[in-house]
Amino acid sequence: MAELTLVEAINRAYAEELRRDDSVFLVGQDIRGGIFPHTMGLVQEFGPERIVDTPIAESGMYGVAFGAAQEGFRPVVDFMFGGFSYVTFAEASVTTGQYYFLHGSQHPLPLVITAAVGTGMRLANDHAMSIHGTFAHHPGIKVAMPSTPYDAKGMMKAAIRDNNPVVIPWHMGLMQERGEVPEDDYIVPLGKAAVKRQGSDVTILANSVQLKHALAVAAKLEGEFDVEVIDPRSFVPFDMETLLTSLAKTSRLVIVDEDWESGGFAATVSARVMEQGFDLLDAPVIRVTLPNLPVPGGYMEEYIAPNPAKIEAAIRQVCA
Amino acid sequence: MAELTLVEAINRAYAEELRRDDSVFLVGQDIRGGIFPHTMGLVQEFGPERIVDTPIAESGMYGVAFGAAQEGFRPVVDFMFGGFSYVTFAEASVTTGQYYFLHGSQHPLPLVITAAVGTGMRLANDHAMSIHGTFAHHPGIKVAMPSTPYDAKGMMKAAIRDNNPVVIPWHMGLMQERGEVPEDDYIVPLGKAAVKRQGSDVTILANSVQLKHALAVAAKLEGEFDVEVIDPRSFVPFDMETLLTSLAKTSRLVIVDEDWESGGFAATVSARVMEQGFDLLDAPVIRVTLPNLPVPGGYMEEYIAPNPAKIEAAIRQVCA
Amino acid sequence: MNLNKQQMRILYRNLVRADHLNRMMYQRMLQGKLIGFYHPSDGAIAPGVAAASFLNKDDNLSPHHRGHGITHMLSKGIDIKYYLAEHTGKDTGCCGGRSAFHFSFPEHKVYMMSGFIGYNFAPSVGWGWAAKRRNLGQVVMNCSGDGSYGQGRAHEALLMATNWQLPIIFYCENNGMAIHSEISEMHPTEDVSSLAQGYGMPAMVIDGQDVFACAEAALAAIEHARKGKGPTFVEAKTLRIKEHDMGTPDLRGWEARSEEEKLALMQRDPLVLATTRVLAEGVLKQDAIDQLHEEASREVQEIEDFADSSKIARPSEEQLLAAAFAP
Amino acid sequence: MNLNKQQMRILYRNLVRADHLNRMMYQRMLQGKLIGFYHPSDGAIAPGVAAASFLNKDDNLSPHHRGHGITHMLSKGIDIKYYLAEHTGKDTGCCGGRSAFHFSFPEHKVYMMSGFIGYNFAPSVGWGWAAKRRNLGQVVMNCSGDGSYGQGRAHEALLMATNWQLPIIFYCENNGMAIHSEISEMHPTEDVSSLAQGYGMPAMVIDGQDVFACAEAALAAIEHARKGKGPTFVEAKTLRIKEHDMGTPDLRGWEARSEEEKLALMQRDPLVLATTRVLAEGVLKQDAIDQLHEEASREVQEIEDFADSSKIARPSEEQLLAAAFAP
Ligand SMILES: Cc1ncc(C[n+]2csc(CCOP(=O)(O)OP(=O)(O)O)c2C)c(N)n1
Ligand SMILES: Cc1ncc(C[n+]2csc(CCOP(=O)(O)OP(=O)(O)O)c2C)c(N)n1
Ligand SMILES: [Mg+2]
Ligand SMILES: [Mg+2]
Repeated sequence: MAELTLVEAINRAYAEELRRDDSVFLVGQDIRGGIFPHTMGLVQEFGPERIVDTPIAESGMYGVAFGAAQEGFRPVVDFMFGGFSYVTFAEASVTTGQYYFLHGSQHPLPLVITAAVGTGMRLANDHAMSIHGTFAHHPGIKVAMPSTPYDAKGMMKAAIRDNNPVVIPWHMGLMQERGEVPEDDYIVPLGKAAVKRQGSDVTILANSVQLKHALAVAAKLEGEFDVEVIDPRSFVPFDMETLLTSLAKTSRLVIVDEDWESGGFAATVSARVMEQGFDLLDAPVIRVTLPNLPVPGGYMEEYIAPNPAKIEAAIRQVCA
Repeated sequence: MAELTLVEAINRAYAEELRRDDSVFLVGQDIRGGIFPHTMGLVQEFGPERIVDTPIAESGMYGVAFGAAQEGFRPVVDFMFGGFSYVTFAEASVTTGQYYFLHGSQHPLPLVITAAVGTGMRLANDHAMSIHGTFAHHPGIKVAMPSTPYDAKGMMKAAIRDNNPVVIPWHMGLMQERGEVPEDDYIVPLGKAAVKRQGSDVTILANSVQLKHALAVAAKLEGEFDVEVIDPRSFVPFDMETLLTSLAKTSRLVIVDEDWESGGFAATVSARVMEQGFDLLDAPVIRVTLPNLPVPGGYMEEYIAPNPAKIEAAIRQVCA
Repeated sequence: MNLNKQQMRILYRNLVRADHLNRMMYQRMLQGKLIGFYHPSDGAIAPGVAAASFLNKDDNLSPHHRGHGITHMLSKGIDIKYYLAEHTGKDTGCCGGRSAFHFSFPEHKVYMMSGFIGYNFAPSVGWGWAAKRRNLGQVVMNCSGDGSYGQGRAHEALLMATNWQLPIIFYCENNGMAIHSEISEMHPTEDVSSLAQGYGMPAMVIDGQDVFACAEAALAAIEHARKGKGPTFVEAKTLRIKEHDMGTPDLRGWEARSEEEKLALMQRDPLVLATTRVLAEGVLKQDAIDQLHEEASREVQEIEDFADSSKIARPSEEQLLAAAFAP
Repeated sequence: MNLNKQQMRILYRNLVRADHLNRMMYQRMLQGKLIGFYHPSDGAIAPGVAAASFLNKDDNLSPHHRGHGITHMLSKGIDIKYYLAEHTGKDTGCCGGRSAFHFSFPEHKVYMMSGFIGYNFAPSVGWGWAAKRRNLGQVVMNCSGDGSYGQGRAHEALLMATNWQLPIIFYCENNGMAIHSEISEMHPTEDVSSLAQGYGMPAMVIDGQDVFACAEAALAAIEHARKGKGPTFVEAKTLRIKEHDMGTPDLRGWEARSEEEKLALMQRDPLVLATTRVLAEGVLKQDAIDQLHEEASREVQEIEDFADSSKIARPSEEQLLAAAFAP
């Protein structure tokens, strides 16, 4: 089993799926040469017919994926930075989400939307915003996000094989994150959360970079609080069962999410826990999110992003 | 005081503001002739220089408003149907939301985004989707929605005079709703909720068409339950104080919102009540929203939209 | 490219059918027997008939929204009864009664409609990309109005289609109007197809009232595309005789269009013009024409009967939720 | 339009300044003294200097993203020290250290940058609309790269600018590349400005290495716009000598660009060409040129000192939240 970075793991998923299924292809801007290393070496093996670069025309680029998916191909469309998906948002959210269901659930739309997201590069809002919450707001689209190289490979493969549009953002802060990645053909099913750490005092639901923070805080608080850490992995569909099972044990929940407080995924989970798990709770669910500000760049993103200190404070508050 | 329909009230707001301030103008598609009656007669009084029709080019059309606002004008940009704002969503949400704050809070962007939204016309998802929740997810933009002709006039005037981007969707189901509208120059301040009915057993937070439903249900249940009904009116900023004051009395909350369950405004409010009003609650907050399905057209939208029966059921559940 | 008589008869027949179906839709809307809205195609049925009558089943078609694509779909061999059932909310509808005016006939490669004007351009690039990669001679017939070329999406598609020499026909049904807006205010040159020059894409401008001229152009563009020679822009100058959308006033800018103006337009009704020609050239005799009308009436009747005798779709919310994602 | 010597000196001076500032930015990025990324403008500074040196203060300018608009902004009279401070996260930055590479100098009518390539087109329509309505002779200088014309937004702006005859200059700085992509693959004709034909918009293609040729074209287009004669497309063919973005490999498609290729490009460095010309035409003597370089070094030093001696912006979350909306 190899130690790979998260982007190398995505690269393996691409290469294996491209080899396995001729209908799989990648489309984006400068993905042949690469901006991020996750497409490195693919054009050499699969050629420019299957690793497709387009002009800077997000609608047209997305149209290649969308139209080809209707034609039975299995495209992965790479928006480079997540915010760029907004340039063709009518298509990427509304037209995509409604295609299958509104037209009578007769014809699938198997495509994957991917992009780099997140704070940490100091690039500010348009280059740093999250997209998982926004896509999760729009029905008909699955949304999941890897936190480890293992999950990155298995989740991307699951997404490529899924018969629905699936959005898989990956966080730039995990680009060089290393982890064991089997060479086999495995998938990480969309819709299954992972309990990353068992605990009995409080549950933390955290994903991606924030999962790292949550695990670090949990380790730090060992002895003081027994913290259970869950990675939702998938936002749509969301594994409510795993969360409620955990809450039955801990009765306390902190949700950490690198998205805005207003309308983010953390709000959805909190509201669902309110409805489905109220009686399990010994304290109100607390969210650690981005405040409702366009993500500033420079040093300032550090002042507002969720971080270990804020997570620790939330744990102390919910356990008080 | 005249009895006007909601669209007539908007029309009055436009006419009065256009008369008052030469920097105010309207831009959209076919608003001179009109698709909906809210712009009727304006071109005759103010001319095509201030009632501006553009080609079917939402980005360019929005650019007229955005660029002119930077130049000191006060545009109202009309997307016709709310879903069409997604055609230029990178601009309407990200670039708009980040303009003032990210660039150092030095130069305001006074513009109003408006559009017709909502179920009831049987037109399906792309013509029926709500937009208030999505805009409320993106920081730097105010969002409010009128429920009465009175509010429509005053809210639109407040939005036009505000120095920030403000989104004012209006629900097609209220197009012909009549109500008293004073001829004076009044505004309805953005950020203030309205208690539409006093009650002590349960609070319903509902807006637009759903406010009508909520009031009807409250009247129907009179004697059985004493229902307080609050119209949030404004989603960003949101008047949490009025809501918490009500909950201190009723201890029970039903949120009705014609947006999707996942990521909608109802989720945000529920999560905030969880954090700020947990101890006030005698029962979990229940949401009555659209299920996570692209809004179907035809008769089917009736099967899934919030309605009086669902609101009543939620009240019974939360009061059980 | 000269049409033979057989081709002319096909076109004429589809024109008659399109005319009857448009009248039926208009009537039903007036009678409240149609869901949502209807954008009548009076005066504008020739381009769609011509664009779609000679496509192969595996060619992609994106119908123009006017007349809700019925003209185009019937000409491609699609049975409209499933669309009328859809448009009346019935469970026999092509989308199970869920979609209102939207449609989908994937087996005919008419995948979808979206309510966004200009939505057709980007998927057409994808269909064209797929056709080129498969290299089986499939073409993409991309039909939309003059107004739709305002959208930036049109540019992106013209650009990418030319870059990659995709087999796409940009078939512009230019009725000189978009809702109330006149093209003279909304486009700076005489022809929308002037845009094609910017990309070095071949273009033709034709009389959109003449179904045979339209078909000659369409066939030439289709052949060009099938041979791998890339995209073509075809601009059919057509008319809008009625209001944009039933219930919306019929304005030019913000003034009512005059009745005289509309009467004058009717003189150039494509069916009137085609009838004169088929009779003059001996393609069809009057009794054959009468028979086509009778058949079309019967077809309309069958379509309406099917829709009217079908049940309103009444799935539960649970059933709908279970259908949200593909297995 | 012939330039006078005074104009040539202004251009030359700004070219020297742009060159020094670009080197400074490159150096700082290497040294880790710059936040985010930097897209070096080596070989490509002439078009921006020419576009912006003769604008009035109340003309709108949208700088090209390459070199992060520094070339354009300094030529319009903007003091770059506030931008460097911004780009280093300092509280003296033009946006209070919040924006990373974004900028805003509203008093100079350089309102913004967005990270979306093509973002400039739609606001330019708005600025042009405002200028036309005010009728004070203001113009809009809309600078962006060849790649940006892939965006549908470009089409919408070209269309609306021509429809309304807005005073906008579409100033395309065509370096033949977008990240790793060659224009020959991404645009179907020889010139990006062929697009202008589709709208009947006048266009010029000029040597983007020749700052004087660029300025003649810019001045002609500016005058045209000021007189109310509408938009012009100006295409300056320029070069990208270095990598797209520091840290990204310098590829053509997916192969490394050769060093010989880049050495050859350097022969056409705009400052080298301009120096030969000003000396040959007696516009400037060598000692005056030396002095300009000294001044530019000093300017760079001052800019860096300002940024380096400023404090890192450290507002609290509460302070930031209080600044989210305009009063
Ligand atoms: C994105 C978007 N913007 C606006 C509309 C509203 N709209 C519906 S039809 C139409 C006019 C279309 O004009 P054209 O393409 O010329 O077709 P025509 O109706 O004239 O046949 C408009 C503006 C829409 N449906 N979608
Ligand atoms: C909407 C969007 N898509 C893609 C990008 C990524 N990107 C940044 S610069 C660039 C190339 C721009 O090319 P061009 O306009 O020719 O300018 P150049 O860099 O060559 O000077 C791209 C694709 C982006 N920033 N925004
Ligand atoms: Mg038209
Ligand atoms: Mg370039």
